[in-house]
Amino acid sequence: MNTASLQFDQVSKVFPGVKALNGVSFEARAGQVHGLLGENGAGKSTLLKILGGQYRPDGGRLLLNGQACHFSSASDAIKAGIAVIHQELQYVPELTVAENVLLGRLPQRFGFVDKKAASAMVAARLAAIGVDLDPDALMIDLSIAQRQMAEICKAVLQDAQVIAFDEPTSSLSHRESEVLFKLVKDLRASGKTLIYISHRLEELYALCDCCTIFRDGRKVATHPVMADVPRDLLISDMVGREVSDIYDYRPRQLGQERLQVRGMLGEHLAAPLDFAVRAGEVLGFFGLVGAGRSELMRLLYGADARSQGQVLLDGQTVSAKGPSAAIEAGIVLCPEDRKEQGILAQSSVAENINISCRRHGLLGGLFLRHAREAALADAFIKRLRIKTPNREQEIRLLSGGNQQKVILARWLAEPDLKVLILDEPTRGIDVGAKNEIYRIIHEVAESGCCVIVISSELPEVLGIADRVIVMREGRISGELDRSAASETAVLRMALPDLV
Amino acid sequence: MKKPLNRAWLTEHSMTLGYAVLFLVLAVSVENFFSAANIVGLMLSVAQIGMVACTMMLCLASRDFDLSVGSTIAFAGVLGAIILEHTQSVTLAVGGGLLAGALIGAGNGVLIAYLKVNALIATLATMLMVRGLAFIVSQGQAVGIADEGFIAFGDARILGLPLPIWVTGACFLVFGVLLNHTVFGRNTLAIGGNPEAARLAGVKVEKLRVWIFLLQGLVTALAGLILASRITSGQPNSATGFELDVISACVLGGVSLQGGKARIFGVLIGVLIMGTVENVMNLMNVDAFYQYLMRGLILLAAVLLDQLKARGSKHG
Amino acid sequence: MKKPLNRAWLTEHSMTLGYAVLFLVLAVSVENFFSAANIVGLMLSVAQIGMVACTMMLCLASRDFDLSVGSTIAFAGVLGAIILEHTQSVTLAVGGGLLAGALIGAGNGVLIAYLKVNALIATLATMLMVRGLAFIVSQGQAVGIADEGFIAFGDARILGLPLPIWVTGACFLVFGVLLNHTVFGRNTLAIGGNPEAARLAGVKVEKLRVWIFLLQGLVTALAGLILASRITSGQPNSATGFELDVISACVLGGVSLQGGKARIFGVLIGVLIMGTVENVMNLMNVDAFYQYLMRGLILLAAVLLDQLKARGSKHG
Amino acid sequence: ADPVKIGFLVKQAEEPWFQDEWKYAEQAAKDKGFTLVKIGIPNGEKMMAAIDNLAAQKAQGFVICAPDVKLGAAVARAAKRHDLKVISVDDQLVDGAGKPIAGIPHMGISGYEIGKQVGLGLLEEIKKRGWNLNEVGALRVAFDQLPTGRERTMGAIDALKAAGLPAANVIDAPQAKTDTENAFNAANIAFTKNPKFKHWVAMGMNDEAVLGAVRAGEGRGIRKDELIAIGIGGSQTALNEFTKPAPTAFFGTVLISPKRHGYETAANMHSWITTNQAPPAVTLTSGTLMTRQNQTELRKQMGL
Ligand SMILES: Nc1ncnc2c1ncn2[C@@H]1O[C@H](COP(=O)(O)OP(=O)(O)OP(=O)(O)O)[C@@H](O)[C@H]1O
Ligand SMILES: Nc1ncnc2c1ncn2[C@@H]1O[C@H](COP(=O)(O)OP(=O)(O)OP(=O)(O)O)[C@@H](O)[C@H]1O
Ligand SMILES: O[C@@H]1[C@@H](O)[C@@H](O)CO[C@H]1O
Ligand SMILES: [Mg+2]
Ligand SMILES: [Mg+2]
Repeated sequence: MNTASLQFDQVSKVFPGVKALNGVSFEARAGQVHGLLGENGAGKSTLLKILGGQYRPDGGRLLLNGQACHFSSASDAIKAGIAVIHQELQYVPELTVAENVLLGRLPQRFGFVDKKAASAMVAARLAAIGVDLDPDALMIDLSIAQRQMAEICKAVLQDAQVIAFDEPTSSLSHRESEVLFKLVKDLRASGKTLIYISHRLEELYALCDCCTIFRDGRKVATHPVMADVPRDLLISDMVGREVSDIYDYRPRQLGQERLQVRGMLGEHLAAPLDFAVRAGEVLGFFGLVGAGRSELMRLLYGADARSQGQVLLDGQTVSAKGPSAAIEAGIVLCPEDRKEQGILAQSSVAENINISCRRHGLLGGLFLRHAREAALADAFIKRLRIKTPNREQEIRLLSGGNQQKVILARWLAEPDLKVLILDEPTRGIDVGAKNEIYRIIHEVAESGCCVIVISSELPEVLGIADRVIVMREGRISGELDRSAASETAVLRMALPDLV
Repeated sequence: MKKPLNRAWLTEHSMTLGYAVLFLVLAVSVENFFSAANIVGLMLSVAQIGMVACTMMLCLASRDFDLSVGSTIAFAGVLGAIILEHTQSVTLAVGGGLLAGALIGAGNGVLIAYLKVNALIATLATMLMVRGLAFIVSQGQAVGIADEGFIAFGDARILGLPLPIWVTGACFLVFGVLLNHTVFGRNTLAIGGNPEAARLAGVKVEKLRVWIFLLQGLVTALAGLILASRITSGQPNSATGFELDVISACVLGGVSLQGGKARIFGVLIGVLIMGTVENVMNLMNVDAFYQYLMRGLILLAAVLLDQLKARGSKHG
Repeated sequence: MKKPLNRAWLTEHSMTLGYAVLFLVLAVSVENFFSAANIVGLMLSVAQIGMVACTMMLCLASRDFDLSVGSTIAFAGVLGAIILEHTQSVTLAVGGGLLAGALIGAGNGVLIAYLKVNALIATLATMLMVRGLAFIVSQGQAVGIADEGFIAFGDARILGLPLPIWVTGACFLVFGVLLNHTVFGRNTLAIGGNPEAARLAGVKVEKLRVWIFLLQGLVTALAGLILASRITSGQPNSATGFELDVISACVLGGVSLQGGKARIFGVLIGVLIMGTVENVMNLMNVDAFYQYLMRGLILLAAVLLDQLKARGSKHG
Repeated sequence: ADPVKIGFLVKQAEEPWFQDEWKYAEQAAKDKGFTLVKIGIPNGEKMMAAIDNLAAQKAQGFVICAPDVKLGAAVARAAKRHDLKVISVDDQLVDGAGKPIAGIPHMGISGYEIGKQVGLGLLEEIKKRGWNLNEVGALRVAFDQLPTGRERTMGAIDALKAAGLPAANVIDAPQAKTDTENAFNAANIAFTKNPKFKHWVAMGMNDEAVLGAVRAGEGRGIRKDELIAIGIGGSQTALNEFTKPAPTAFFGTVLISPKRHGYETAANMHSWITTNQAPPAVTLTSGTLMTRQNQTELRKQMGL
């Protein structure tokens, strides 16, 4: 058996104001899946970026099969047999799937790219791992999940000894996740060294042989046998406190119907849709990838043009003129694609929080109140436990989960919040933070707002929603009250009819 | 906490410090450089670029681009001069010029924001059309200005400084406040950083863009009128290549062409560097051909300095 | 599967179709337009722009920008002429000109790729410096070319078409193949589309960039030499403003300034549109002042058409 | 007294003509012992900056060829404010109404007159060849965006018309920029459009423009026997054509002397400053037709 192994020895990395990694040591063995866990901002991705040659460590070293290696670029790491699937997908939108997968090593014939061979090669590999994707499709035309699968295929095709996955399932649906799990298991069987980061504990238990837990840039513990670690220990290692019921659901008194959506129809919906939300209600939306949940919410929010439909809030028609009108009426949306639609990447945390709500507190109706904005930002950083050196940090430098919290803060700062729509709010978020977000969701609901949560994680929907609407292929395929909503009931509504 | 702040401060203001050092060196080494007359002359020489750089900064910050400013300067000047010739009314002349500028700007804005035309092509088209208009309305001839009131506009002095310098100063002040202390400015940066995210956060992206271009047109027209008054004529072929000068000054001042980044102080420094280089070369009687070489070298030196420092701070 | 393909095809080639229609309309309505002499003249008039547009396309596709091409044309022409004057060797003259172009390009590339200088500023600086050099080496005077061999370079005809047109055609062919069928081309698109992704996939981003600029310099120098041979002299002040023409042609042809998008066929159409518009206006005796207006309008019309169609296909 | 410092401001420093003017002004500076400050002023804005700059350098006066003659009033005002003496060279400065500005002595040429000389030169050669004016197309490579460019070419056209050239035979070829390539393209189209003419004459605002017409003609088989082209300036561009082994259609150029303009204006300014003796209000120099035959002799005569 292959004994290749990867050792991290006292690895440290410092960013201005942040000690992202602080003397981390552990070893990942061949033929094993080594799980990495930790809160948002604990330093997991930073470690993988060092592994992938993207960053150089400020201290410590990497040993591959006992040999110290120093990567000065990504290509060095690739040459050494390391493949990393990064948390932020790294693809070229205007190139095809095949070209993306083979980027950096396109097959050539007589000096020309052999496109046929490339397509065939990628098609074969995609088929082998069970992914249904056209290798000649442009990346930009794919869904996020499909892009993710292409990225995974890219790493696998590198024929690396070490493959590291950074939250690969965060944007995958159930079915694609299954494909991935099988792939990971096959790779393990073939003796590869695998590193796997995820915030989903079930996944980690199902896949990993052992795990290492991070907190604040330090290693807290390495557990050699994953199956032996009790769940509560994992969570408390990670979060540094006990979390009993992460969904934290408490029954609430529901009020009148506040939000009514009537005959909503847009480009990607199959039929006009109606639904309503009561004051204080948390309404969950479940569906498979592409079911049309995001589209429905974007139409409601005025982000996309509707072909018909109406939104009533407290009996008043809400203008469809665009997000600004919706916000003015008290409807806000946290979009699903954080990087493209959510964050203002180069702006500070404070700026990202204040961008919308600041219009309420202008000096003389014109000038910004800097002190007030700063105080507000600080308050939210504290309340949501956003991990950032200070409020002036550019948001793109925060870890993914913390970025999500900032976007949430942006909307919680709205003084007149009536409807809070969250599209995949806990994607890429650690257990502790998830718990905090659920708490906030309940808080908001308790104050009499409507909360709509779209999620592709079934347990989450079932755990927090008072009522679940299920969508399928651009239609509402069913609706269940909390009491009636079981996994099977919901899935039956979400899956295409089995003919 | 103290140390990194100092370094950040240094990084932030390195260009300013660099310019201050340059200025000192020139003051002691170049004859006649550090005299009231020369400094006033220097400032006057960048007055037009300075004004327009203020709005160009907004435009670049919102990830747009405006090539039409040179033509607008010419057109506003010519138009003002013609109106003045016909009506003898300074108010009408200035009003007409400004209105024309605002319309041109708004036109650019509508093309880019609503009709989604690429900013480079849209403003290139307006650049050509407006230049054509300037030639057409003037029949290709400079239009003389005789009105003393209008000429005073570019000539009068307040506290020893010519009016155009005051106007430029006011522009820097107003647009600095606009950028840093108003929703307008912040939203401008937001749409430059990520237009889609800004829109979802409630920014009226299209409307804002039109306003930015409208302001740009307005300020450019003002610069054109002031130029016309300074040179006592509206010249249809003036200010060619002006757009590149303005954009360079902005980029030199740290405004990113990728949008989302702008500092009014940086732009001021960028403008001053451009003016100083030219001024000094003329003071030192540098041969015209070598001036090209020198200007190129100094541009490079300035950005390389900035670059080195940025890297230093990254690794340090 | 059939229908969307057709529509996609239509979208893809709308510009070409548009140009074909324009061409037909002009052929029947404008006297002298559709004559061998005129078509050859038209093609000759865009030969230089066409050559350089091929490499500019690569440059823009990789999310860069090159303002120095106009100066390089002038410098290569002047240098070639001077070498020829001194050595009487066509080989040395052409070799020297090309070498200079390649060096200028590589210099740009190093500045941008390794020293991380903003492309606008870097190439603006080279534009100034190279123009200065052109003036300096020629002392501001046109350098005459008497060598028949060298002149033939721009004058000789093969199958009735002047050599420069063949060269331009060859450039389109070579760079079309390069873009679409080689690793070089695909990687160029990749670094323009997402430099970080390309780097992580092991593409040598810096090296590639230098090569792109080097090629750009080389082809530009070739264009400069051909121009010099056509006008039988190296003129230091030729091709001013050339860079904007080239970039416009590319953008008109659908090359994105945001990088990652380029189609050689689009560029060809962009170049032809620019040439045709100018040609027809002169054929139709459009007044010089109105030509500005028309050029602007037609640019706008072209992109608006493209825009409308893009939208139509999105909603349809 | 302060050392004498004189500015010499020209609109197009890149043009060979102005390089020559500067060269001869430099000679005057050496001969008379003053400092010469040379600044290029491509537009009104740069012109104002340059005058301010001169004042800051404590110059006492300057010679100027402004980017536009209508900048006269602005020049006069700026000079007065800084107490500088002014002489205009090449192009005479006028006020807003188009009247020459009193108090600014001038030495130069009249664009229109120079153009006329081009026309007369063409006519003489036409007569020599025995062409019928009705069969002659007059190609005007036009850059009307520049008023002096228009004046010059119109001067030539008017001379031809006065001699009987039908107005319909005047063919405009508007160049988009002032370089040879653009002239080439414009002329090429003009030739295409008008196959009916047996003979051609060509003129333009400078030698570079006319050269474009000559090359375009060659490309279409219209060579020196069917085309007479006369440029303006007598620059290296023209001389290059004359030194070619075989004559081309580039028949001649109206040579104007940068030497007189450069040297004399600078010297005049010097004596104005030192002896307070103002030069004559207007001195007009004339151009001379330079051809392949008389080039050496003529240039020697002019001290070039
Ligand atoms: N380029 C950078 N500059 C400054 N700080 C950074 C940079 N990259 C990461 N950080 C900071 O380093 C810390 C570790 O980040 P990292 O992305 O490794 O966390 P993570 O464990 O992957 O979190 P998540 O689960 O949210 O993805 C965070 O505080 C983050 O804000
Ligand atoms: N910009 C777009 N261009 C083309 N098709 C789109 C676009 N946006 C959405 N769609 C399509 O519209 C349908 C609905 O997508 P939507 O994103 O609303 O689904 P969803 O239920 O939110 O699923 P997901 O988990 O993918 O977010 C899908 O078939 C999707 O492919
Ligand atoms: O611009 C011209 C210059 O070219 C020379 O001919 C002298 O006169 C000037 O007006
Ligand atoms: Mg991470
Ligand atoms: Mg969705």
